Amino acid sequence: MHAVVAIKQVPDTTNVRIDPDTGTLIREGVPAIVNPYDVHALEMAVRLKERFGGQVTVLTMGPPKAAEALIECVEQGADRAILLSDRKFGGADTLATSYVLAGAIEAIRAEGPVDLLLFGKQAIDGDTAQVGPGVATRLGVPLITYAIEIEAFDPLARTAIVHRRTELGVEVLETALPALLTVEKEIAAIARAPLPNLVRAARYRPEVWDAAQPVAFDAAKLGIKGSPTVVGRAFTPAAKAPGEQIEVAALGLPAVIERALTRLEAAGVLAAGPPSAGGPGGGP
Amino acid sequence: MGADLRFDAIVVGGGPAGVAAAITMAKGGLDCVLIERGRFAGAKNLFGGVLYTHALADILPDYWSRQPPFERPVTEQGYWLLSPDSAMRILHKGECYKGEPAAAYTALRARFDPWFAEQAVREGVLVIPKTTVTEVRRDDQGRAIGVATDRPEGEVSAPIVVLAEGVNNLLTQQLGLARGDLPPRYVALAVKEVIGLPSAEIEARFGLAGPQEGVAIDIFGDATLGLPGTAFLYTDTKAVSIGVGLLLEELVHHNLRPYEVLARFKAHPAVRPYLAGGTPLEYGAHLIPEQGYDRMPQLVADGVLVVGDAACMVDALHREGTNLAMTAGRLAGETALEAHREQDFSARALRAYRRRLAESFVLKDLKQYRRMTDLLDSTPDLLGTYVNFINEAAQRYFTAHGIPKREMEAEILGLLRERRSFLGVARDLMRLLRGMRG
Amino acid sequence: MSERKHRPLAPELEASLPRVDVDDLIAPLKYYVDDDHPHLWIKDPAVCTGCTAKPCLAFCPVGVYRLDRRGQVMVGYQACVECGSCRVGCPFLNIGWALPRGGYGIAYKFG
Amino acid sequence: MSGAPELTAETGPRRIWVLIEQQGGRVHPVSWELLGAARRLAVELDADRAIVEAVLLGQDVGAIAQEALRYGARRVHLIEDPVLADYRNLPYAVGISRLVQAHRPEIFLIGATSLGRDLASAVATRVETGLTADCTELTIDPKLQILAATRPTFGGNLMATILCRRHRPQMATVRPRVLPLPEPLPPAEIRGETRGEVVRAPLGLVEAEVPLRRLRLIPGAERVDLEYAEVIVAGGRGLGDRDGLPLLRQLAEALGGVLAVSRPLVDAGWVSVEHQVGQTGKTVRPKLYVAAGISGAVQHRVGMSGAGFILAINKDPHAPIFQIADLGIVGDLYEVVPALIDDLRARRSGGDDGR
Repeated sequence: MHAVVAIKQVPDTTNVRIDPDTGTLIREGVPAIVNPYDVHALEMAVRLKERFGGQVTVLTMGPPKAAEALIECVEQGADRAILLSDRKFGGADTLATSYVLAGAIEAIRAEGPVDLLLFGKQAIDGDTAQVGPGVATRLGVPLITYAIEIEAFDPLARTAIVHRRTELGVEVLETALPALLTVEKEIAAIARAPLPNLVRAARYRPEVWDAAQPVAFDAAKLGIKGSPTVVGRAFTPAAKAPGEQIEVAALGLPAVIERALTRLEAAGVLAAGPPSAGGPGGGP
Repeated sequence: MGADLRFDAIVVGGGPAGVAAAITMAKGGLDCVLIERGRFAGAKNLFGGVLYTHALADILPDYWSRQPPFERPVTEQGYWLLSPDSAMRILHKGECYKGEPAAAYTALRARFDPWFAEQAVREGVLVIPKTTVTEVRRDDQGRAIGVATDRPEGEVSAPIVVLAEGVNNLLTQQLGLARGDLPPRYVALAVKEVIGLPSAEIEARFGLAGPQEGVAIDIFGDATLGLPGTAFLYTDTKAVSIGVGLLLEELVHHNLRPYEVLARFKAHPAVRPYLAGGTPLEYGAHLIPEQGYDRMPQLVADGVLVVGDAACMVDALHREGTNLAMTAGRLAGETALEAHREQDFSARALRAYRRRLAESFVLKDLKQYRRMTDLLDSTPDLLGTYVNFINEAAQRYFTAHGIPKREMEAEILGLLRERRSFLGVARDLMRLLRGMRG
Repeated sequence: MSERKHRPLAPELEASLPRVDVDDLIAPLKYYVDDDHPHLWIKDPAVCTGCTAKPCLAFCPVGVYRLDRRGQVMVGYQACVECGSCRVGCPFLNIGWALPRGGYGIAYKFG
Repeated sequence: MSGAPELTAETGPRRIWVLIEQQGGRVHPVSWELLGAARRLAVELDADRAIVEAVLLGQDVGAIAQEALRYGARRVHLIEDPVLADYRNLPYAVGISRLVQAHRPEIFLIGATSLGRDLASAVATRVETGLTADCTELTIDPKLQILAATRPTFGGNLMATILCRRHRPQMATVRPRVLPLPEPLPPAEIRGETRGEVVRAPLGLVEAEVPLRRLRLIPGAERVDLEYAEVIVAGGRGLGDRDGLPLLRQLAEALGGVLAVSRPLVDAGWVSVEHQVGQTGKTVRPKLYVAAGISGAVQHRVGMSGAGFILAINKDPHAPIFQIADLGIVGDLYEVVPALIDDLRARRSGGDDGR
C-alpha cells in the first residue's frame, strides 16, 4: 500500500492578526502549523500503512521553511517527505498549485504504484478547498471530497468504500483505486506519535524538488505566471457599527422579544426558509 | 528500534543550561539526545530579557558569526527607584558598552532558545521536541540508566542524564536531590508583557541613537508596592519588555493578583509614557528560584547532573540566570565528557562538576549573595521605605525652599528618622553589607 | 533565618490596584490545548472548602482558578502557562500539578 | 440539438452562467440567489449584450429548468442522462466542461455548497481557468469590466477581492445566503418571453467510464460540529447554574442550532471542552450566534467574532459582548430565553412564516 498525502504549512489562523493600516497579515509571532485537516489525512494514511503495510509519502509545495511541516509529518508516521520548493512556484493560485502537485504525484507514480491520495478538505488560510479536486482532475483519478470514513479498503482488488459528508447526509461511495480523498477531521483521530518516529524525524531531511528536477515543469504554468487569479485588493472587514441595544427594563419583555425576532428574520438567520425553495441545503 | 534509542548522554530540557550541556558534550564527541517538552526549544521559556554573552562565548567561541537573534545590545543600564509619584533614575551609559559583540543583549526566549538549540543540532545533538520526560530510570543500584517519556515506545537509555528541567524540577525532586519543594518565600513569580512599538519610536522615547543601542532598567520601590521584588523595563528591537517579580509568599499573603501589580506599575507616571500606544504582543509568567546557595539541590547523583534553574542557579540581585545556567551546563558537559573517558558515571566521579562550579563565578556569586533573599524576606518593607525616602530627599534637595541648606539637610535626616530608627538604619546597612559581601 | 514581618498592605496601596480582566491578557497567547488530559487538579475538594483565603484565585497569573456560583474552585487548566506558582503557593499543597504532555500547553511566541 | 448559432466575440452575447444545483430533484436555493446576482451583474457588465443563462444537469429535471427560467435565466443548458442521477464529480465535471468549451461563458457562478465546491474546482481545472472560492460579494470592477469576487480569508480576518483578468470563464463559488433570494417571475411572463428557452445537450459519457458508485445515502447522520454549525446558542458564567443549560438547549433546538459554552462552564465541569468556544476552545463562524450570559472577554470573542449575526443577552449593560453584538438585549436571560423559545415555537406551529 502506498499512500501519498499532500499537506500545507499555514499560519495558525486562530492566532492571526491583521495590520489595520496595511491590511496585511502580521507574521510576527504567528506560529506556522501543518494545516489541521492535513494532519488527519496523514493519520488516515498511517493507519492504512499499519494495517496493510507499505509506505506513506508526504509532499508539500512551499518555501524552504515548509520543511518543518514535513518533518512534523515524519513524526506522525510518514516514511518519505518531498518539498516542492522553487521561487518559480511562488505566488501560485490553486490552478498553478494543482499543476505542480499533480506533476509531482505523476513522478511518484512513475516510481511505483500509488493506491491512495489524501488531502485535507481545505487549508485554513485560504479555505478554498480547490487544490484536492484540481489534482484529482489533472490526474484523472476518482475524487471524493469531505470524506469522513474509509469503510473498506482493498489494495489488491483496488477498491475502497468511503463515506462522504454532504448537506444531505452521508454518502457511501465505492471507488476504484487510486482515488483522491479530501478529508474531514473525523476521518481519523490523531494518535500520539511514538518516540522512535520523533527520533527519525529529528534526523530526517526532506527531499527538495525544484521546478527543473526531477520533474521539468512548464514554466508558463507555474507560480504567478500560471495563475489565472490575482488578488485585486485585500482589506480588513469593516468594523461592525455598534449594534442596537434594547433593555427589557425599559421596553418590557414582549416588545424586546418581538424586536429580536424581527431583527433575526431580517438578517436571514432564522432556520425556517421559504418552503418552495427549501431545497437540499435549505435547512441547516 | 530499541538500539536507536541508546545514547551517550540524555539532556532533559532545551533551555540555556540544557543546550549548553548538549553542545559541550557533542563537541566532545558524545552521541547526545536533548528532550524538550515544548513544541520547540524555548516554547515554555520566559525571562526578563538580558542575556550576558560571556557564557555563550565560552560554549560557542564563534557564536557571533552564527547570527544569534538578539534584540538590542545593552548600551545603557541602571536603576529606577520609584515612589508612588516620582522616580529617582540612576543610569549608566557610555562608549564602553559599544563594540560588537556587546557584553549583554536584550533577548526574547522564544526566539533565542530555538536558535541556541539549532546550534546544538549543528554540533550533532539530536533534539527531540514535544516530549515530556516523566521519569529518570535507574538500575537496581540506583544508577541512572536513561529516561522514560510520555510517548509510546518512549524509553531512552544513556549512562548519564543531565537534568535541565527548569524551575519546576519534578525529576530532581523525584530523585530525592532536592530537599522538598520550593518554599514560596524563596521563589519569585514574575509576570511580563511584551509590548510592540516601532523601533524608531523606542529610540525616540529612550534616547537611543538607533537599533544598535538599547536600555535595561531595573526598578525598585513602588513598582512592587514596596514589597520585596523588582521590576524591569528593557528595550527589544520592536518592542519593550516590561515586568514585575514578587516573592510568591508576598502575593499569597496579601492576596495580590500579579497582573494587577503589573498594570499598576505600567500606569505609573514615570513608566506610562514609554508604553503609550504600544500593542500588547504577549503576556506571560515564570517562577524564579531564589533559594540561593544554602538551599540548592544536590547537584549530582549516580549518572545524574543537575543544571540551571532546576538547581536554583539564579543571582536575583544582578538579574543573572541564563549565564549561570549556560556556564553550569558547560561545566556539566565537561564533566560528562570526563566521565565517559573514565567510564565512571558514579556520583563520586561526577562531583567534579560541583568542584568546577565552585571554581567558577557561578557558585562564588551564589555563595556571596546567599543571604540576600533572606534579607529581603526578613525585612519586607526595606525597599519601599528607603526608596520612598530617597525620592523625598531628592525632592527636597532639588527644590529651593528659601531655607538654609543646613536646615534642609536636617529635614532630610528627619524624613529618614520618621521611617526608621537610627538603630534600624544601622542594622539594615549591616545586613545589606553582609548580603553583598557574602 | 528570621521571623517573617508581614505588615498589612496600606489601604491606599490596595485601592491603587487597577482591576484587570486576565482573559484579555491571555487572549494573544498560543495554547495547544490537550483536551482530555488536564495537568492540574484539586487533590481534595474538601480542603478547598475549608480554605478561607483561597489565595490561588488571586496569585495565579492567568486566572486558572475561579469560583463557580456554588463556591467551588474550578480549574481552567487550558489557560495555564505552567509557571508552577500554584504547585508551591497553595497553602495546603492541595493542587495536583503535572507537566502537560509533550507538545501541549503554552507555546510562547516571544518569551 | 443545439442553441442559437454562436456570434463573434464583438457582437455575440456575453454569457453569465449559473449552475442550478439539484439533488434528487430538489434545488438548492443558492442557485436562485445566484440567478438574482447574475441578473444584477449582467446590468453592471453590459446591459445590451450580457445575458444570464443557467446550467442544469441531472435526470428528469425538466421542471427545474422551467423554474430556472422563472428566476430569470434566459436560457437553460440542460443535460439529462441516467449517469447524472446521483451527483458524482466526474460526469458532472465532464458535462459542464463541454458546455463551457462550446459556449464560452464570460462568468460562471456556482453555489459554495459541498457539491458546488467539489464540482467547481474540477471544472475550472478542466477548462484551465481561475476560480474564486466561497465568495461573499460579487461586483463588476468598473474600470476593468471584469468580475470582482470578494471572499474572506485567514479565518475571516482578511477580505480579498480576486480578479481573473485573462482567463474565461471567470468562475466563482458563492456562499449560500449571502445574497438575497429573488422573487420568481409569474409563469405567464415566461411564456411571453421569446428568449426564454431550454437547450438540451448530450452528456457524452457512459456509466462504465465512471469509476465511482454511490452505494447508499445515510440521511441526516450529521454529527454536532461546532465549528461548522450555522446557529450556535452559547452560555457563559452568567448562567450561574448548571440548570440553565437545558434552557439554552431548548433555544438551540428552536433555532435549529447547537449548544456551546464559554470557558468557565467547561472549567466547572458542566460541559465537555468540545463545546467550548474561545481562545482555548474552538473558533466558530455561524450565521447566528446567541451569547447568553457571556460577558464577552476578548478570550471568548476571538473564538466567535466572525459570526454573521450576534445576539447577546446579558444583565450587565456594559458587558463587552455588547460591543460586537448586532443586537443586545439587556435583561435576565432566565426571562428572555424562555420568552424567545415560546415565540419561536409559536411561529413554527402557527405557520405565519409567509415567505
